[in-house]
Amino acid sequence: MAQATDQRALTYAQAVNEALRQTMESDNKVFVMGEDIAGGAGREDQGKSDAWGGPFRLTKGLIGDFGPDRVRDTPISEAGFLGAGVGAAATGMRPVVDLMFSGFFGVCADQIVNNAAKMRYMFGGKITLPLTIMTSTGAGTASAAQHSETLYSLFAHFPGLTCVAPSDAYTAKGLFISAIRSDDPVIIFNHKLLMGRTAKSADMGQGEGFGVVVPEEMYEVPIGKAHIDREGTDITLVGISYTTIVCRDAARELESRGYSVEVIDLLSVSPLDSETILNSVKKTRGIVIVDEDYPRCSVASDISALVAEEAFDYLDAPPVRITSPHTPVPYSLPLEMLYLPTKESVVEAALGILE
Amino acid sequence: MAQATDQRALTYAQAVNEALRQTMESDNKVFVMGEDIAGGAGREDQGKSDAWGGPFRLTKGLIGDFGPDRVRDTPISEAGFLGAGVGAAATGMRPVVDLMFSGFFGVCADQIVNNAAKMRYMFGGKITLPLTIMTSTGAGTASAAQHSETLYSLFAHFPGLTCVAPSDAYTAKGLFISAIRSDDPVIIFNHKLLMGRTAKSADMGQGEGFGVVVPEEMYEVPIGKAHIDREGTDITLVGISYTTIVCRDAARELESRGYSVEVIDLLSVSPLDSETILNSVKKTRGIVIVDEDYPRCSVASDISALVAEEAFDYLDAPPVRITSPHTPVPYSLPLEMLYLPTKESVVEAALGILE
Amino acid sequence: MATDFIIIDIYKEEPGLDMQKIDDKLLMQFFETMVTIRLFEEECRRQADLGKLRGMHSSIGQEAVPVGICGHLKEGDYILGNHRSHHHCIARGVDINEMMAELLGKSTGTNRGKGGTMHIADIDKGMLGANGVVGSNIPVATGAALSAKMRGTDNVSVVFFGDGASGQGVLYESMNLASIWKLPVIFVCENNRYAEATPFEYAIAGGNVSSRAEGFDMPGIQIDGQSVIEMFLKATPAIERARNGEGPTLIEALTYRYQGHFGGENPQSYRTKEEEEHYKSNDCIKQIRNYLIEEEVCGLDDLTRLEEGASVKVEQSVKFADDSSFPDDKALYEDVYISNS
Amino acid sequence: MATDFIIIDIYKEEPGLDMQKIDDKLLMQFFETMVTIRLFEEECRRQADLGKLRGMHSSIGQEAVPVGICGHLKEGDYILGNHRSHHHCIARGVDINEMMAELLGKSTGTNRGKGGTMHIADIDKGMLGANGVVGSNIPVATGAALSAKMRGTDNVSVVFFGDGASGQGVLYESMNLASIWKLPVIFVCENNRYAEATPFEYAIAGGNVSSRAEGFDMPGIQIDGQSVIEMFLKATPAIERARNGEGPTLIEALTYRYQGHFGGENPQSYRTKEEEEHYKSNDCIKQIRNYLIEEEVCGLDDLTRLEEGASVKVEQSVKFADDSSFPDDKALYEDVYISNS
Ligand SMILES: Cc1ncc(C[n+]2csc(CCOP(=O)(O)OP(=O)(O)O)c2C)c(N)n1
Ligand SMILES: Cc1ncc(C[n+]2csc(CCOP(=O)(O)OP(=O)(O)O)c2C)c(N)n1
Ligand SMILES: [Mg+2]
Ligand SMILES: [Mg+2]
Repeated sequence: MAQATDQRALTYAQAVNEALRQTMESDNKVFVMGEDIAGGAGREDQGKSDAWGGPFRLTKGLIGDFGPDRVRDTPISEAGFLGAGVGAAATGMRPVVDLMFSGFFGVCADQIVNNAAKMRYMFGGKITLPLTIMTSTGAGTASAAQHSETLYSLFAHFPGLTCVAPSDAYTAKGLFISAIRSDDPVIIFNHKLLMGRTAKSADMGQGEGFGVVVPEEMYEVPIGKAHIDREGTDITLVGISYTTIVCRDAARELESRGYSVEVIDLLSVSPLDSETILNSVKKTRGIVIVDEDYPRCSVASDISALVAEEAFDYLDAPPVRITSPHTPVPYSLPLEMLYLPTKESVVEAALGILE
Repeated sequence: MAQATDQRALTYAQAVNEALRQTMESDNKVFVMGEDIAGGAGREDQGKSDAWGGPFRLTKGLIGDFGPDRVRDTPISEAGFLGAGVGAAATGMRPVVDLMFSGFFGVCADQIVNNAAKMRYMFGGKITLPLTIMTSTGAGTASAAQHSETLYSLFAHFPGLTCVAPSDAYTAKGLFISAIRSDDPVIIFNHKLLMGRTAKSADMGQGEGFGVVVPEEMYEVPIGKAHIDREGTDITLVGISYTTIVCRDAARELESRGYSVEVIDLLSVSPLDSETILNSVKKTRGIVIVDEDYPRCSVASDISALVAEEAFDYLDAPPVRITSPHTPVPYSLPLEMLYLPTKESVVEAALGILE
Repeated sequence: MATDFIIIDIYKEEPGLDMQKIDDKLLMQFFETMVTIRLFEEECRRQADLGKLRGMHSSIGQEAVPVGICGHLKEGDYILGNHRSHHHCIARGVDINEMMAELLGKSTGTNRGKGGTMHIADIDKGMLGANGVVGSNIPVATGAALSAKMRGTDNVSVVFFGDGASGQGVLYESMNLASIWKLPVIFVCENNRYAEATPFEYAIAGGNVSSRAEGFDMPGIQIDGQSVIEMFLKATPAIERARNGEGPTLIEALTYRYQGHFGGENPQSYRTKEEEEHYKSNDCIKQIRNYLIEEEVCGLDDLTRLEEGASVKVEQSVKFADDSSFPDDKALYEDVYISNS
Repeated sequence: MATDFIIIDIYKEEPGLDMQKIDDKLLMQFFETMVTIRLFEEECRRQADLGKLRGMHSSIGQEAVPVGICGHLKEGDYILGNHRSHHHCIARGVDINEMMAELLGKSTGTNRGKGGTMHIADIDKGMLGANGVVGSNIPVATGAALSAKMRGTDNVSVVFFGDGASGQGVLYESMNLASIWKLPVIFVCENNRYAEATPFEYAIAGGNVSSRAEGFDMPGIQIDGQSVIEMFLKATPAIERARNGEGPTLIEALTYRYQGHFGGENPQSYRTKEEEEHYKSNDCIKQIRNYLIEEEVCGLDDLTRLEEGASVKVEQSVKFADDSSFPDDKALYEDVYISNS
């Protein structure tokens, strides 16, 4: 892993912005498109040289340097412009396309799963598809059932799609750069609650994460590799995106009770880094998988099944999944809080295994 | 379970047809719509009183009795007409809507997952949504990557959707009737290779299935319940839709080698009948899950994880999943054959556990 | 600043507005409802500032559109809304106590607190739900119209969506379906010039939505959405057409949103103050207020009475919501899987 | 029987077809390509009857459409097809040996046997892939046009889809995008009167696709798709417009499919024999054949030579395919996950 080289405390959003800027500078085939990506900037009739810069401000300011051609506002036509991303990627460009919330996949899934995911295979390998899709996920913002989903499990179901979920500013920048450089379609899931956090705030203890600061130079975080966020010997906690923070919090609590906890930050939902997970479990002999996605047919199930099948004889207790319940995301604050996986539930599950 | 009352050897498609006819007769709120559901019949300019009756002829002849209003051809606008199904279901009708191949979900997923699945929850329960969606699944017909998918795992990921996968003519009729009578949205997955089979041909041995014949009267196969297709004590095989046949074949082979095999025909992918699965595994102490859907984030993973987590101490060996590989469906015959789960692979996996 | 809207009106040849068709009581009701919407939305903003309401899309400025349209509706008719839908709900008669309770996440809310601002629904009142996915409500409305037709009623369904939603293909799928099946649905596009930060002139080829109707064999009409009287009267043929079984109409209502897209977002990052002032000077409530006075439909005291009444009701809605409890924990697991729970 | 097509032609005011713009060699090439397509499709049917080819959508009857259009294309231009795409591929110059091998699932196929009839692609030849999901290819074509524009070329992209695909919203999303961005894409709707068993008059509000273009601020034109000469000449303004950076055009080519929708399906379950004969009597190959003879572009012997040449090539394609091997088992796992395999 690249090492931190300075003390810049970028937010996740700023780190993504930097990754986009640097990849666009270094490769003129890279461009970004989506709704409000420029956000009304760069058009003469409006006279605004900068505007939204994306719904989460990930593309803020880019239009000034790269112009409206490469920082391209789209109408609200996800199928149309994701399909256009596929066509552009198949013919020499490297588009980064924004799907504002993962819950909107349903209007454009065909372009993602039937074209982006399958073209290379269907065409016998005679094509590459360097398409990056970025989308936002997660509950906790009073956005209710349609705007709070996680859904990487859904995409991971499909062969041909690479799915990554950064957990902080450091991994965001590195995974964006890896994704844009990949010749496969990659979907990057940005958790809404992470985007405003600095690398520093993402890391609150000793030796946690590898992202205390974000290096200015370009670096890759490798796709398909999980990161051992904290080493331990008594139990393994697996976090994905925001739940890595939940796992860290739980780890701290468990450590205060005298346990040695290993936290795995999954980073890649597909391909899955089975090796890192299995090695960890073979050492700790117990695992809690913490996932905000719906529980059925999910990556949490995959990991639980993987561990059960491949490390059966090493386990002292069955694997445990801590996920959202099998319900849509509710609006009301107390219900939404109840909906999310918490440190408490992770600690409880871990103690159930440890004791 | 209802008992067979006569010796009618209907095909799966005929059984579905009968279920539709009977529900339409008994409830005038039921209607069917989809592409080529009437198939050009019933329109004066064509002068054809009967025509396609659906791509798989499931609605053949219905237009003669119920007219074009209730057997309704649609343009190729899945989002438009599935959404219309949602609106009709929310306002007093009981539509049955055809999504020709499950692989087309991507053009209309929003209507299914954001409206059908969530409306009741989002609206605080002040609505019911008696919408039935039928779709076809499965490889084995040279239809390549976009027309051969299974995908019930994808829908089962979403809370609020009921997903059922009949395995023969008997369960097809009963599940259709249950689905249409349900006040929840239900998706029925019809495997392409099953639709031409008779109840009899689906059952080739002693006491297999409960569907040796299809009763003429209306009956329900309960949603949310798996069926013990064959009782046994040494190992559990779980089949879903067509793979139930694969499991039966494997069971016969294993029995010829002296093992007592329990076959579970899952029938409901969501909700999952955990109880039946767990009880079986607690008895047999071993399980092979056989599924044609993609392996990642799938119902096969769910079952493996369920068993590992809830029946850990009963297992003599880790659960095994036999699924399609994590690749799109290839076209070429030898590759497609290699793609599908086979009796041989199930037998081998079972022997791995048993021996 | 952006150029003003150019109105395309397929009914132009017809004589001017026939004020006979709209009685004084209705006009005063329109005023009252529009004021209620405005005050409700302003109150929501306050509740948000207090941290009790976690964000919403304000409909201030667009009150006239649904109020004019809903003036035609009767029992059994349905409307559907989008992410910006408080004005639709109030125009259709949804109880503002229950709406405020919903926004504050209370168990007495329209949706028992489970839907919130983007999903307010009240089936009994004919509000078939707001919807957070742009365009997603459109085919559902088409289905409600199909249902009305199949059930043998003369009910109609009305779907409100923004200029931005014209980017979604499902609009055209639905227009086509409604047209070939002659369904009683009215597609109402509220063109408020922006979809988030994106101006409609940039995103919509040809610069208007209404003229797309013709290619789908149905009337398409633009109406000045700042005039509730125009909204009501010019929508008449569309409603009649639908009730008579002659099929759908596409209405593009030209309007303006005063606030930012969402919550406290500042719209001046993408539009000019000058433009905002231009539209605000033509405010829909001001217009109807002036009309009522100038045409002596009623007196100033009547208006004051209506305004004060609205204000009291809005205040009460907060009290109602405040006095209500949050849902029980078990509500999290309810309202999903009827058949199998 | 169904009424005949009524042609809408926005270029009608222009003078008649200018035969100067199409030279004799090109006409003879058109003939040769169309005959090749016809023979190839007939051969496919035989291969299916032999059980070697497991089903396909035949393009017989529709040969003139892509042949006329592709007459304008040059290197770097892309076409995209749909489920019924053999004629598109051959018109664009994809090798029929590799096509037949693909159809028979052989490793020498265009797609190494992994795609089959609905997914034939040959990027190097400018065929960016057939696509089995109706309408799904349309935005991809828009993206290829965007790419051509961003890369600073004057290349165009052409997407072929059926009348049925006009039901898919993504067509209108793509038309809108292409229009606001002035992309060099030509949307070619092959209206062959049916989508599976459903007649276009039933499914398409207004009865035609081309007039929907106007609402999206682009030209829409109908062309007699049974005449390769008309297809070629009347498509000229669309291609020029695209190459000049002026934006997209929608072309509706009026044609007819002779066979059933798929495999051996009998179309007379939903259409009349009379109608079939009407169209077959106006066969596109017959037409160009007669023209070449009547206008003395060439002699009968030339035509015979071309026909025989095509026939031999089609025969050879079967031999090539037969002589090729099926893919290795490991091919199942290849061509997915470059970065991580
Ligand atoms: C399918 C989809 N894409 C994007 C969004 C995010 N989004 C919410 S509102 C909005 C703008 C909608 O504009 P318009 O339809 O004009 O309605 P307005 O907000 O102006 O009332 C966008 C892009 C969404 N909710 N759904
Ligand atoms: C999204 C989608 N819906 C349905 C189908 C099934 N289907 C395949 S071809 C076809 C008819 C297409 O008609 P048209 O576009 O007119 O093309 P044609 O077959 O006439 O060439 C249908 C419905 C599909 N492939 N994709
Ligand atoms: Mg708007
Ligand atoms: Mg057709």
